[in-house]
This record gives sequence, structure tokens and C-alpha cells, in this order.
Amino acid sequence: MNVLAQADTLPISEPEIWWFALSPLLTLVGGALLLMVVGALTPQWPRGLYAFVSAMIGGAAGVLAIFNWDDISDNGPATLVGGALAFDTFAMWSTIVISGAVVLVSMLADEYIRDTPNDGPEIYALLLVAAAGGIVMASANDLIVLFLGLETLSLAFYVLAASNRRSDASAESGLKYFLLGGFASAFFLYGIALVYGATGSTNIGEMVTSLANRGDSGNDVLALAGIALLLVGLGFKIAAAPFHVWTPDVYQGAPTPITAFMASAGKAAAFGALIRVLISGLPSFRDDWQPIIWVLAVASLVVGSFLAVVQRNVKRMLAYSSVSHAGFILVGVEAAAHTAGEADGGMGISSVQLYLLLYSVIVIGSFGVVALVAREADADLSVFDGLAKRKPLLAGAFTIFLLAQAGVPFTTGFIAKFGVIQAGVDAESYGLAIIAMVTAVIAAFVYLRIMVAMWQKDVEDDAPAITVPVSAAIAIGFAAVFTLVAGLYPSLLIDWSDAITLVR
Amino acid sequence: MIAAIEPSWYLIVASLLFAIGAFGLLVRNNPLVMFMCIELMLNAANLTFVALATSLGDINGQTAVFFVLVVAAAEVVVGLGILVSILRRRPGATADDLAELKG
Amino acid sequence: MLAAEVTHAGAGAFPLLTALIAVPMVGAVALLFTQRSRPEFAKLLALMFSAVTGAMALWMLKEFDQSADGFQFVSQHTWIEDWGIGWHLGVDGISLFLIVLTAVLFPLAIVGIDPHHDEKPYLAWLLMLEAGVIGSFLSLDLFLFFLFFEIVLVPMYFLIGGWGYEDREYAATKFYLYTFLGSAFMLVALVATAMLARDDLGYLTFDLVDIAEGSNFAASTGRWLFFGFAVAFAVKVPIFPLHTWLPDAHTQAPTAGSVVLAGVMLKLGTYGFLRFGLYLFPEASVWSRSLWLTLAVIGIIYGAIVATMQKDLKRLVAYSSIAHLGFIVLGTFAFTSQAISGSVLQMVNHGVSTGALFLLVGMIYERRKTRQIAELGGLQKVAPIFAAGFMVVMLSSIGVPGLNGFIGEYLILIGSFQSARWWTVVATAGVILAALYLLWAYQRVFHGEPDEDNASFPELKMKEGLVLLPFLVAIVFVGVYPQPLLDRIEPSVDRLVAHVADNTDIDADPDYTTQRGEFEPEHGDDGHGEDDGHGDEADDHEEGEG
Amino acid sequence: MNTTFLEYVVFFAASVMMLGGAIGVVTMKNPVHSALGLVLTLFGVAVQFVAQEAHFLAAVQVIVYAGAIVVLFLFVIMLLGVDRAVDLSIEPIKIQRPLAAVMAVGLVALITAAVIEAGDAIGTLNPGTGIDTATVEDPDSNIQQLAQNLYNDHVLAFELTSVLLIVAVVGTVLMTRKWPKRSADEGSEVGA
Amino acid sequence: MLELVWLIPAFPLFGFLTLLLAGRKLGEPFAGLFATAMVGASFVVSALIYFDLLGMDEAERSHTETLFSWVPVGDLQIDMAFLVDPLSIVMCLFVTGIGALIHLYSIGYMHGDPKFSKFFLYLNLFILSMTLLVLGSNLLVTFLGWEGVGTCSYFLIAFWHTKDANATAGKKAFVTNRIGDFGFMLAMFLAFGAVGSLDYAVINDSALAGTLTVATATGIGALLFVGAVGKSAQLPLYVWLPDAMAGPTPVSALIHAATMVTAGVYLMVRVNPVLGAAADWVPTTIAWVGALTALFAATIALAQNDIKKVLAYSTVSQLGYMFLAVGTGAYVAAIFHMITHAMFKALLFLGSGSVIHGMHDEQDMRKMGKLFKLMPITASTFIIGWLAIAGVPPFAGFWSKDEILLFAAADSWVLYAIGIVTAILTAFYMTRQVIMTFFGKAHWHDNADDHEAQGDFKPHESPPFMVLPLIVLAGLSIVGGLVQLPSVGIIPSEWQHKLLDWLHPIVEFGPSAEERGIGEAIIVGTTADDLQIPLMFVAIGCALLGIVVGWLVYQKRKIKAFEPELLRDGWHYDDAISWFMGNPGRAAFQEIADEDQKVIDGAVNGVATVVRVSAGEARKGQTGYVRQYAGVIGIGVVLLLGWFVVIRGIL
Repeated sequence: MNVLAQADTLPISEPEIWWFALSPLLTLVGGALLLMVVGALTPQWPRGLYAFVSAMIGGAAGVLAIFNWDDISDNGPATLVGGALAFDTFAMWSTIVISGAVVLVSMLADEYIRDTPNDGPEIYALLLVAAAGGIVMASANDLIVLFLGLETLSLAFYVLAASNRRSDASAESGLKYFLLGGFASAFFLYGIALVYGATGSTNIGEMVTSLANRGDSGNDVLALAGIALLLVGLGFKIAAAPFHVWTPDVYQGAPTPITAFMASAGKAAAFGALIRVLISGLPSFRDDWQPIIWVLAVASLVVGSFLAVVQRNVKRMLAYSSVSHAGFILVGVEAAAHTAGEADGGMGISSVQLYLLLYSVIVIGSFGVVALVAREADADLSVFDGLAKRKPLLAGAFTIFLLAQAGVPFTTGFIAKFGVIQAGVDAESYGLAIIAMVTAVIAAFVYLRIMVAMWQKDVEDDAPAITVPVSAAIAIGFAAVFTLVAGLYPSLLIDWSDAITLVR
Repeated sequence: MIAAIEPSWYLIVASLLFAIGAFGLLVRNNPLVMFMCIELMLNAANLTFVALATSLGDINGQTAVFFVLVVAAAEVVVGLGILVSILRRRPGATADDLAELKG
Repeated sequence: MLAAEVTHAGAGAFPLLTALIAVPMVGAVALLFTQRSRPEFAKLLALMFSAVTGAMALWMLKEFDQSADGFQFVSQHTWIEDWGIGWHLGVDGISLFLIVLTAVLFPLAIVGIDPHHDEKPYLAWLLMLEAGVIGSFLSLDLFLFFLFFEIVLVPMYFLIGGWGYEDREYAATKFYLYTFLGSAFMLVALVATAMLARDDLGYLTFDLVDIAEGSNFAASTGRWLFFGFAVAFAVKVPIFPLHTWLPDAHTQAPTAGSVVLAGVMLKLGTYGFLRFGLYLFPEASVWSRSLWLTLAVIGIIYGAIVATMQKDLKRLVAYSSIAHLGFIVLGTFAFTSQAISGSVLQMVNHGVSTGALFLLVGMIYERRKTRQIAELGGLQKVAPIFAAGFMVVMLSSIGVPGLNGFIGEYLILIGSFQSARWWTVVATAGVILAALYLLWAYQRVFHGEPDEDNASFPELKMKEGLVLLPFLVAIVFVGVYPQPLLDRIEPSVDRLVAHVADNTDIDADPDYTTQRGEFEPEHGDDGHGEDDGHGDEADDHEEGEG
Repeated sequence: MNTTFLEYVVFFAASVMMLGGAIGVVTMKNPVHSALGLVLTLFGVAVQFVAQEAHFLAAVQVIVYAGAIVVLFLFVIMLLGVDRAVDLSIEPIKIQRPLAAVMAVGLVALITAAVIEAGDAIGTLNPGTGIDTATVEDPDSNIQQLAQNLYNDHVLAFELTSVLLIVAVVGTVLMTRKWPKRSADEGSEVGA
Repeated sequence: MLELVWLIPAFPLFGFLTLLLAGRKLGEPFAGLFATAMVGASFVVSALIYFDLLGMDEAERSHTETLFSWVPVGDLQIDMAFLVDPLSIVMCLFVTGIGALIHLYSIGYMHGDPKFSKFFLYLNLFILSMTLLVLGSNLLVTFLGWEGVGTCSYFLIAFWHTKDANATAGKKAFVTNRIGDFGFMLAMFLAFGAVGSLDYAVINDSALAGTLTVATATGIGALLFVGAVGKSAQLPLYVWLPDAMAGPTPVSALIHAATMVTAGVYLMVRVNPVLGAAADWVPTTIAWVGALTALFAATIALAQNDIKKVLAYSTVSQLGYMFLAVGTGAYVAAIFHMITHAMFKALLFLGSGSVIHGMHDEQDMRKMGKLFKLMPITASTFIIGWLAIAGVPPFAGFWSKDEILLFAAADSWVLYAIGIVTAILTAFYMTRQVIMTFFGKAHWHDNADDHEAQGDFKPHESPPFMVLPLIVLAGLSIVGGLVQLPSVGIIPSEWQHKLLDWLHPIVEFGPSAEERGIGEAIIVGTTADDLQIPLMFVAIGCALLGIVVGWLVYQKRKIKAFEPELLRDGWHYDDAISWFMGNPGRAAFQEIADEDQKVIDGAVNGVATVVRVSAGEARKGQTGYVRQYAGVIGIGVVLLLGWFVVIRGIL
């Protein structure tokens, strides 16, 4: 970012900028620019180099985030750039998750994209920029900034979803995503406007202060209307029922590595934003929005798990299952709501972030396998028939991911679910916790179906050969190992996640 | 303040505009027109921002509108890009024609 | 008062319990690296690992201090500190024999049963299952228990689904989802238990002993929590009417699956009731006992009746399990030393005899490729030794004195009779039915003149006989001389009963030498002794008395 | 007062313009006409801005929206040749129109209800320091204030818009670049 | 010597194990001889212990030999312990004694059977169980034997299991016995709850001491009686015994006549103090059940044509007598009749077996006749048995039956009347049997074609292994009465009531017992006691009446035989039960099993179906039309706004 030009006549006092704190963001955006500019100026790079560079940039952002985390642990959280961004462990955690997703997805995307004329820097640049947008969402301390981050992420996603131009499904998913996303963004923006009117500011910190002093003001209704619309926009992004309708179509139609990115980084960013807005910004209205979170959670759990059951397409199954996972994460949000704005924040936020991290790895792994087995939108269940006989390791990895998604012990999926359930129970949301677990049982049927196909069906004779490129193998392998190892020994992650706080 | 018009009037008019936009998105089949409807909704939001900024006496609302304008521009560019790429392959396709993914 | 834990002298050096879980687990992993084309090597490897586990379990049995009532060989390490979760293992009289049974059953299943295809994954799943089951029995941490309790579903699912019979997919899925549904409630209850206990303890922990000894749940809270646990256990047991997964799973499972399922996995439910139901929620257990007793008794009668009409031999045995486990539940909720000791013993007995029954049914299937009773007949004539083996196992299952099944059943009934009289009366009637369905099945399968298909039924082979032999020895030994088992079981059971009694108004040690039981004579001519009879029993089972 | 009356006139005129244009967007059979309806709305909004002394925004609204965005729309319409009139009397999805009506009416009713309920309280909580309006002495005051706000409090957002524009650029490049035809898999690959 | 009591069961156990491991190698006839030797050894041990006891004071004649602690849990301490006292040793004597004879007989009877050694395996196991039953010092050890004999009975009834009827009969016996066990088990539970122990000593002492409440004693007594009804084939559970004749004849003799079926009587006597302490209705019920069973079974026996079925019903009837005795407080008489009955009924069964053997497995008496000359020893001994059971003095049966009738008369003249009618019927049907088999007209050659040896078929006398036991048993049947001669003037007093004296104090008697209402009933001073000698002549008269009428009907054919179908079919009682079990019972079971699938499993699958169907419907909502998705979102918006604005804001 270049330093702003200053007109002599305008005494503009720019806010202090703490560059290192912004370094992950700058790395990602700068990396995107680098890819585009250098990519444009040089001839076609050697195979896989774009992906490699992209992964390195993502990794670098993650590492920088870890340094920042350390800094926050030592010196406490702060806000950045005039209160526009929060600089806290919550933001850094999201940054790490999203950056990690960039790394893994870049590795997955490599071979996938190499087969298309898109094998240039653009896709990776968009990935990186989307990641930056996601990080802004999760760190935003200002609703306008949040909106801009959301738009950055969304616009990149729209394009990425439609990026496979040989596929009608990809185009359709891109358009659907775009129209619905624009629709939802408009609601979100309108919500920001109304909340702005009611609180006099878009800055979360100022919102909290002004709301705390609001007294007996009639403005509340305006704020409530605004919250309703904010929830629509965020609900859309996190794919909570009934705002999930786009999810299955887009997840199915989008190129599979992109789907993986949406389901991981997209969700992490959206949930980050949701928590920022609700827990950080609107704790004084928690009695109003908490029931809605409850309803959204239940609706997502039920809709996601029920509809997943009747699918034939594996990508759609996973899409619906991601809806039900959103419901699960909302259980954690609901738990956090109970103590929103209080000194002891409870376990909700930590559990949500832990879930997002663990789920991201699982879902990237899952879609990574799908990407290798069924390259296009037509990932019918029958494509997976007998996978265990053809590619035992791949089938084994997929089984691990599916078991993890089902919440089987000794996988991270279980730790994640346990975390949110624990948070929910801690907040005495017993009903929600039970509903969540029961729907998890229904959802388990879906994963079992895929496993049955892989392990117990016979291979179709005319099944095309599956090749497993090295980078994808590394990504999937890492995800599988992580899923198992962190499932077995999660205490470090839990320890870290417990340190997650929101700047106040 | 000099404006005699109650801020709530603006807000109500804006909500009408917003609703018309939303209605249009639901009933129109042409993706371009649907797209325009989204612009209507964004404009409604803008009007709301400005009205509230005026009543608050706070410049931030106006700044927000500025950003929304940029967003709208970027969105249009991207959206039209997607549309073009689709409509080039399938000329005259309506939103309802793009319904292969379902269930 | 019970907090004291006994760490066995000399056992501190070697983490025996951890090894009991780790060895089969390592074996499962090791199997992954064997060659698919060398099944016999895989089998040898699996056998080795399971045999080592078995040997360690037997060594544990030998070293077990039978006079102590606390947990022994305790292994305790922090694991997930922030959530108060520890790697806490221990064994006491209640779990001891279940572990030994598990550790012995698996090598036998590995040696005795041939999966016919894909040996390597089959054996790996089996070993993983073993680790899971042993882990469940050893866990003294709620979280850890849940982990193992849940994880066993996975290998079992694959075993049924991969090596089962015609309807295996349906059965495996049903099994998985049904039991998973039960666990769903348990998970919530389990977390809530820890969370609510935190208020009493002052710190968050999932440690069973800490919570059980230190918490003091309000009655209504405890009941809800107990209910959550109970659902999971009730499905696992299974208690009527949550049983229908069992016949399907049993029928479709490969022989080893059925053996293990009946032998040890169902015990996870009844064991859970003892370890986590009664121990954690004595008040709620006592409060809800009428429900459990009633369901148990219904299960006994109902399972027997339905078993009688089964056409599929495996299904019949499966339904008989429902009846048998009804007895165990009955004993559990009788809260007397005899009944609970009987329940614990019966868990082992049922594992042995029903395990052996499934083994034998599996052998029949191997030979005849059918389980339909109608297609069998006259086997005793062509295979008398086989029939004799079946007969002994069957008699054990019926509960004929001198064999193991009787001892457990009898202890359960005699103990239950003292505190849950009328339920016990009905349950005792179930003993009649057990004879009916098993003998009828035996008659149809073994008696009569063999037809053409059955005339060539091969006699018991040497190898099969050797696999069957330990079962038969156990059946007779326990039937004739159960004392070594009871001596080890009883202190822990007494401790549990005392714990329940401390927290409720149940009398842990009723004095039987004075008059207490009233058998209501039809004449009603004798009313004396009415009052002192009630003091000994739970205050809330008047419905049974009146 | 005259001024006030004038404001009413302006308000209603602008509102009619705005809403009429919006209705035009929705009801016009030809997308070109819809685009023109959009222009009308945008101008209406711009007038409303002016009425609220947001002159700079009004100007930008006209330039960016009417000048750039609508032109882009029209350009695409022409480029793709989709400027055909469509029959709007047919609705293939039966429930759609009632649904849309319910939604629209609900939206308006609820937000209006909220606005009316809020009533005089609007703008009372945490009011700002005031908006400088263009005066004869200082015609740039609004612009200056805006700029100051933009480059001070919202500098990060401002920079983010640049990122947004990068996305737009890269995205458009990606979407509209010509792909070599591949005869083998040309055609539908959409799943059944 | 008393400490060696464990040898009594140990020998048959050893025999059992040996045969189990090496039975086939031993083969015929050594397996049989070995088994016989084992039982014989047991008999010898029993006899030695008997003499040992004989030499002791009455008070010392009780010894508990504990082998090991069997089921110890808390207050429940059950030892594997044997109680040596006059009652148990008497039981042992006749169980092992008669058992040994029947073993011997079986060597001949089972000649040529492919499962020869297995038969003896089961027999030894049976003897083991039976000795455990009688020697057990507590209810549970008895129960072990009780069930053991039941199981052996099952094995042996179904010994020739390839025939469906045999297998069914075996199963029927087992299951019916289990119904009785139900009572037995509950009685144990009740006893444990009441006295904290299952030892006979503790239970009986507590009954004697009066610490056992009437209610408890009533419960224990009544429930044990339920057990006894099952095992001893009384109404209403007798149905299994006639069917049990499907087993080899020695089995019928040993198990279903002499020993096992009398276990119920033994048990009742064993706990007689409890019966004494129980409410009055318990012994009364026992007496009535016994009397009615005696009469009922006798009527059925009138019309049976199967040689063994007659004896089977006769056994039921005689067991009824024993229960009549128990119910009227004549415990000693019950034991006395048990012993004599064991002798003559074993004799009769073995005799019938000999006939069947000689007739090449023909059991229908209508196809026999005039066998006396062909099978003289069998016939002679059978006739002795006949006279004994008919109640002709001085044969054993007369004395025991007479004593029972005396006590019945003392208790109730109605019971006595039933008893005496039964006595007439007994004499009648036994006469019928003897005549149809050994006298009258020979029918066996009419049906020669049915037999294996066609043409030259001729019934023949049995081999020595079979004949020898017949002779011994015949001798015993003659002199058996000596055990307990009545107090009638002409008999020397030191010969009187030997058994009564021997069984004291197991069966209490005397004034103090009378006062407490326990022990042997005291009939001194009753009308019946005064009429003892006349009653004796009445009994003799009745026996002769039955014999004479039988002779007239079947030998002389002066009177037309009266054998209605109703009696032949056993009053249709068995049929009714079978019909009930087979039709409505089975249908009900089937119904429940079907409901399990339909309702309970249906509910489970129904839930799955509901999920699938509802999801399938919901799936249709995901139409693929982007506008509709927007509509869904729009509705969501309105709902959310409604909540926030209306419900939370305005209201």
C-alpha cells in the first residue's frame, strides 16, 4: 500500500499504521499482485510454480500470523489503523486457518487447474485476495471494513466458482452465487446502514460504547431491524438454513478445489465476521439475536443432515453436510451468546474457532479426494464404487475424513464437535446440544453411504483411471495425518484455542 | 439542520426502493435485469446511509456511500464478466434456464 | 470414603493397562504394512498381537489383588489439560473379568474363524475393535470412555459391512446409526455432568472418580444426566424396546463379529450402567429403577417369546441375548450385592456361552451355507460330537445348574428377589421360556433323521474343537467353581452398593437373619412383620409390593 | 415556508422519480428500457442526496452509476444482443410472484414500522460532529470533510477498495479471456 | 466314614468322565459293566455309611461334609456340601441300589445299540445328579441335582432322537419340569430373604424354633410344592411323564418310576418343618392334589393299551399317594411308599422292558397275550410286582399304601375314600395288564408281520443280565414291607415302625411336635387309629375286588370291558394342553414375533423412512431456480425482521 498523497491544503492526519501487525494481509495481497504482475511480465512459468508460490505466500502469511499471535499474547490485543481492524488472537486464529486453507487448496488446485487454460496466475491471485478479504472479515472492527472484506471475498469466490468455463455447471454455480450473493450483500449493507443510524457509528468499538450508554432510546427498533438484516447477510455467508439455498448448487458446480476453499476459508471468515458483529459489537442485544442463532442452528442442523441423506452426488452430500456443520458451529456461537459482552466469555468462541480450524482441514481433505476421483460436477456416488480396491490409500484417507465429519472419536472431527457441545452445555443449551447430536446421527448415514460405496461396492469396469499428483497427495496426506494426530492429541490446539479473545 | 423533511421519510422511501429491487430480483428472469435490481437495492442502502448521516450529523455515513459505490462498480464488473462468459456460450439464457444443479 | 485407590504393588513400573490397549492397536497398524498376498502372515501377526494382549490380561488376573475394592494398576496422566481430561485407566472387580474375557475371546476368534477374503483389513479391524473394547472397560475418565465406547462402532461397522452376509449394508448401517444415536444423548449428558460437577469440585474434570466422589447433583439434575447416559447404554445392551438393531446386526455379521458383539460389546451397555449409571448417579438410578426393572423383565419375556418363533438360527440366538441381558439389567437395578455380583458374572457368562453359540452357528453356516432352521435337521446323528458341544453351550445358555449360566442368573434372581420381588417373579418365569426356545431349536436342528443335504454334515474338526474347548472349560469351571471369580468381583460390587446406599436410602447390607420378606398369603391371615420388611427396601417400589 | 415547501416538492419529485424508475426496471419488458429505468432511479437518488446536502456523493453517484455502470449494462446488453422484449405475463414458477409480493410488502411494512417506532429517536444516539455542507464561502467543505474522513478514519477501507478493484480486474480477465475450444468435452458436463 | 460321603457322587462322576473320554473305546459291554460297577461302588459306600450311622446315637446322626464354597456373595454363602443323615442315606441306598440293578439290566437291554456307551454315560450322570439331589445340604445343591436329573431325563427320553416323537417328549419333559423349577427357585429366594441361608438346617431350625413367620413358611412350602408337582408329575403338570415313556425302558424304570420322580416327595419330607409351620391350606392342598392325581391317573390307566403307558399312569397315580401322605402329615409313610414303589415299579418296568425286548420292541398289549410260558421268569416276577402294587399282603405295596390310607382316613374320610377307590382301580388295571400280557389269548402271532423277524417270530425270555435284576427286585418287592410294619398287635413291636424311628428327628413326632403343629401327624386317638385293623381288611378287600373284577372282565370275559375313548385319551387333558400350546399359544407367540418386526422394528425403520421421505420432499424445494432461492432467502428475511422488529422491538 502506498502512502497516501497529501494535498497541501488538506491537513489530513493519517492514523498510525503498525505494519507488522498487518503483515499477513499485506503478504497475501502483495503476493497476489506479485503473481499477477510477474506472471504477466514473464512467460508461462514452469508447471506447478504458480501453485507453489501461492502456497508459499499463504504459508508466509500463516507464519507471520503466528508471530503476531505471540505478540498479542505478550502485549495484549489492540486495534489497528484507526480502529478499523482488530488485532487480537481471534483475528490471528482466523488468519492462520485461512492461510492454511490457502496452502492446502493451492496444492490441490495445482494439478486440477493445470488441465485447463486457466493455468495462469489468476486463479491463485484470486485465492490469495479472497483470503485477504476473509481475514479482513474476521478481523474487521468496523462494519464498513467488514463489508468490504466480505465483498472482496465474495467477488473472488464468484469468479472462482465460474472459473471452469468448459463446465456449464461451473458457470451456473458462478451466476447463482453471484446473484444470490449480491442479493444477500444488499441486505447486509442495508443492515449496516440501519445499525449505523441506530448507533451513530459503524465502528464496533464505538457501537458498543454508544449502545452501553443508550438509555431508554427508541432507536432500539431501528437497530433490531438492522441486526435482522445483518444476520441475513452473515447467515448467507455461513450457509445457515434457510439462507443456505445456494450452497449445494454452488459447491457442486464450482471446481472442486475451489469448493474446498469456500467450505474452509469462506466459512472461517464468515463465522469470524458473525462473531465480531454479534459477540463483539452487539452484546447488548444478545437477548434479541440469541434465539435467532438458536433457530438458525437447529434449522441448519436439520436441513443439512436431512437433505444430505437423499443426495446421490458426493459433492452435494458434502455441501449439505457443510450446512449441518454450520449448524454445529452455530451451537458454539449460541453458547458464546450466553456470555456475550461479559468478562468471562465462556467456551463458545474458542470452540467455534477450534471447530473452524479442524473442520477446514477435514473438508479440504474431503473435497481434495473428490477432486481426484470425480473431477467435475458429476461426482455421482457410483464413481466412488470400489475406490478402496483401486486406490486404497486414497480411500483410506477419504474414510478418515468422512469418519471425522461424522464425529468419530480419535479424529479431529470429534474434538471439534465435542468442543462446541461442551460450550453449549456449559452455557446450559442442553436442548440445542441434543438436537445437534441427533442430527449428527442422521448425517452419519451420509458418510456411511460413501464408505459403503468405497469399501463394499465393486469397481465399474469402465471407470477412468485415477492419478494422484504429488502435491495433492501431500495435501491430502497432511490433512489425513493432521486429522488423526490432532484427534489423538488435541491438547496443544485446545490450549491455544483457549487463548482466543476478542478485543474489547 | 436545515432539512425540514423528516429523516424517517427518506428511510421509508428507501425501504420502498429496496423492496422494489428485491421484488424485481424475484420476479424477473433476465439475469441482467436481476442484476439491475441488486443495484436498486444498493442504492436504497445508500440513500439510507445518507439520510441517517444527515440526521446524525455524522460524515461517516457519507463515506460509507462512497465505498458502496466502489463496491457496486466492482460487483458490476465481475458480474457482467460472469454473465458475458455464460451468455456467450448460451445466448439468451435466462436465470431459469440455468437450473441444472438442483435437489 | 471410596476415594482411596489401590495401586498394585510392583505394577507401577510397567503401564500394563495402557499396554492392553496399545498392543492390539499397534497390531492393527502393523497389519497395514503387511502384504495383501500373504494372508497367512497377516493372520500370524494378528494372532501374535492378540495373544500377547491375552497373556497380559491373564497376568493382570494373576496379579490382581482380590482383597482390594478399589481400582488397581491405575494409570493416570493428563491429556487435554484445558478440558480436564485425563488418560485415566484402572481395573476393579467389575471390569476385571470383562477385560480378561475380551482379551481371550479375540485370539480365539482370530484363530477359529476364517473370513474367506480380505484377511488383512479384517484382522486389522478386529484388533482395532479389541483395543476399543478393552479401552472402554478400562477407562476411568468420562471423555476417554466415550472415545472408546464410540470408536468400537467403526471397526464393527466395517466388519459387518465388509464380511457379513446378504443384508450386511442395511444391518451395519442400522447398527451404527442406532448405537450412535444412543451415544448422542450420552455425549451431552457426559459433558453436562462434568460441567455441573465443576460447581461442586471447583475445577473442570472428566475424571470419573473425582466426579462420582466429589459431586453432589440436585435430584432433578442427576436424573436428567442419568437419563442421557442411560439411553446410550440401553441401546447398547439392548433393552426392550430399543433392541431391533441387534437381531439384524447379529444375523448379518460375520461369525467373529457376532461372537465379539455378543461376547463383549453388548456388555459395554450393562457395564456402563454399573460404572457410570450407578456410580455417578445413585439417586437417579434408584429413582428410576422401576422403569429399568420393568423393561428388563419385559425384555426377558419378550426376547424369549420372539426367539421362539425365529426361523433363522442366528436370529434366535440374537433374541436370546436380549432375554439374557434383561437378566443382567434386572440384577443391576436390584441394588443388592448378590444381584449386582450376579450381573457382573453373568456378563462374563453370557459372553462365553453366547459367544460359543455364535461360533457354533457359524460353523453350521460354514458347512451348510444356511442358517435357516427349517433346512437343517438330524445333525446329531451325523455329527454327535458337534452336537454334544452345542448341547453343553445351549444348556449353559438355558441356565442349567452346574454350568456357568446358572450361577449368574441365580445370583441375579436371588438378589433381585430381595429388593424387587414381583419383577423377579416374572423374570424367573423367563427361565421356563429359555428352555422352550433353545430346546425347540435344538430339536429341529439336531434331532430327527438327517435329510440328504444334512447327511454329509462334517463332524467337528480338531481345530474347531480346540477353539471351542476353552469355552466349554470356562462354562463348566464357572458353573462348578465360581468362587475365584466371585471373590474378585464382590469387593468392588460391595463398594458400589455401599456407594449407592450412602447416597440414597437403599439398604446396602440388609440383615437376612431376621424376618423381613413377606410372602403375601392368599388368606392374608398374617400381617405381622409388615413394617420391618419395608425399611430394608427402596422406598419407591411400593407399586411392586402393593 | 417556501424553502420547506420546495423541499417537499423536491423530495416527492425525487421519490417519484426514484421509485418510478425502480418500477420501470422491474416491469419493463426490454432490458434496455430497464436500464433506462435504472438511470431514472439513480438520478432520483442523486437528487435526494443533493436535498440532503451531500453534493459530492450526488456527483459521484451520477458519474459512477449513470456514467459508468449503466453504460456498462447497456454495453453488455448490446454486446450479447439480449435486447429483446420478453413476455412478463408468464411466470414459469407459480409461487414466485405471490412470494415476491409477500416479501416486498413484508420488508416495507417491517422497516417502516421500525422507522416509525424509532421516530424522533433517529439520529439521537451518539450523534456526529456535524456535516459540513457546501457554502458560498467554502464550496469544498463537504468534500474536504469527506476526504479527511476517508483518508483518516477509513484509510484501511479505502485501501481495501483497491483490493476489491484488483479482484474485479483479475476476475474479469479470467472470465472473459478466450479459451481454446476443446472439441472433446465441449457441451454439457453438468451432472444429472 | 461319614466324611467319605463325597465318594457316593464321586464314583458315578468318575464313571461319567471316563465314559465321556473313553466310552467308545470301552465299547460293549465293558462300558456298561464299568458304569454298573461305579454305581455299585456308590451303593457300597452308602451302605457303609448307613451302618456307620446305625451305630451312632440318634442325635449324632447328622453330618455336613463341606467340599468347597460354591456361591459365596455377601450374606449368601452357599457351600458345595453334603448332608449325611438317615433320610439322605436311605435315599442314597435305594437310588444307588436300584440304580445299580437297572444299570445291570441295561447291559442286556441296550445290547447292540450303536450308542451303547453313551447310554451308560447318561445313566451315570443321572446317578451323580440324583445323589447330589438327595445329599445336598442346602436347597441349591439339591437344585443342582434336581436340574441335573431333569437334564439327564431329557437326554434319555430323547435318546433315540431320530424319532421325532422321542425328541418332542424329551423337550416336553424338560420344559414342564422347568415350570416346577420356577416354584423351586422362588422358594429359595424367599428362604434366603427370610433366613439368610439356604441350608436345610437353618431353614428347618428356624421353622422349628418358630422364627419363621407363617407367611414365609407358607410361601416356601407352597412354592417348593410347585417344584415338586413338576418333578413328581402331579396334576396339573403330570403330562410329561406318560410321554417320557418314549425313552428306553430302563430309563423309565430308573428315572420315571423309581428315583427322579420321587424327588418331589423327598423334598417335601426334607422341609417338613416348614410345611408344618406353614398355613394349614398348604398341607391340605398337597393332600388334595395328591389324592386327585392318584385317582385321575388311575382312571386313565384303565384304558391304556401301551404296556409302558399303563405303568406310567400308574406311577403318576402312586406318586399321588405319596403326596397324599405328605399332605396328611404322613411323611414317613410317604418315604415308605416311595421305597416300596421304587422296588415294585422298577420291577414292573423292567419286566415290561423284558417283554418289549422279547416282543421285538412291541409295546401294544393288544398284540401280546399268553406270554407266561414263553417268558416264565419275566412273568413270575411281573406277577409279584403286580401283587405288590395291587396292595395284596404281604407284598411291600400293601404295607405302605395301607399306612397312607390310614393317615388319610385320620385326616379326612373323603381323602380316604378317594384313596380307596384308587386302590380298587389300581388293582383292576394292573390285573388287566397282567392278563393282557401274560394270559388270555395270544395275539402276538397275528401280527407277526409287523415284527422284524418275520415268519418264525416268537417271543423269548430275556438274557441273564436282564433277568437277574428282575429276580432281585421281585425279592425286594416281597419283603420291602418289613421296613415299616404297622403297630398291629400280631407284629412284634421291635419290628414295628423301623423307618419312623430311623427318620427321627428329621421327621419330628411326639407331643412337643404335635403342639407346634409340625412333623409327623399324630393319629393316636382318632377314629381311624381305632379302626386300624378293620381298615386294613377293607384295603385288602378292595385289592381283591379289583383283581377279581379284572379277572372276570379280561380273563373270563364275563363282564364287558369298559374302556371309553375319553379315558384312553387321558380325559383329553394332554390334548387340550397340546392344542392350546400349538394353536392359540403358538399363534400368540408368532403374533408377538411379527409385531416385533412390524411395530418395534417398523418404528425404527419408520423413522428412517420419515427422514428419507421428508428430506425427499424438502429436496424438491431445491428447484435449481435461482429466483426461487432468492425467494426463500426473502422469506427468511421477512421472518427475521418480523422477529426482531415486531416481537423484540415493538412488542
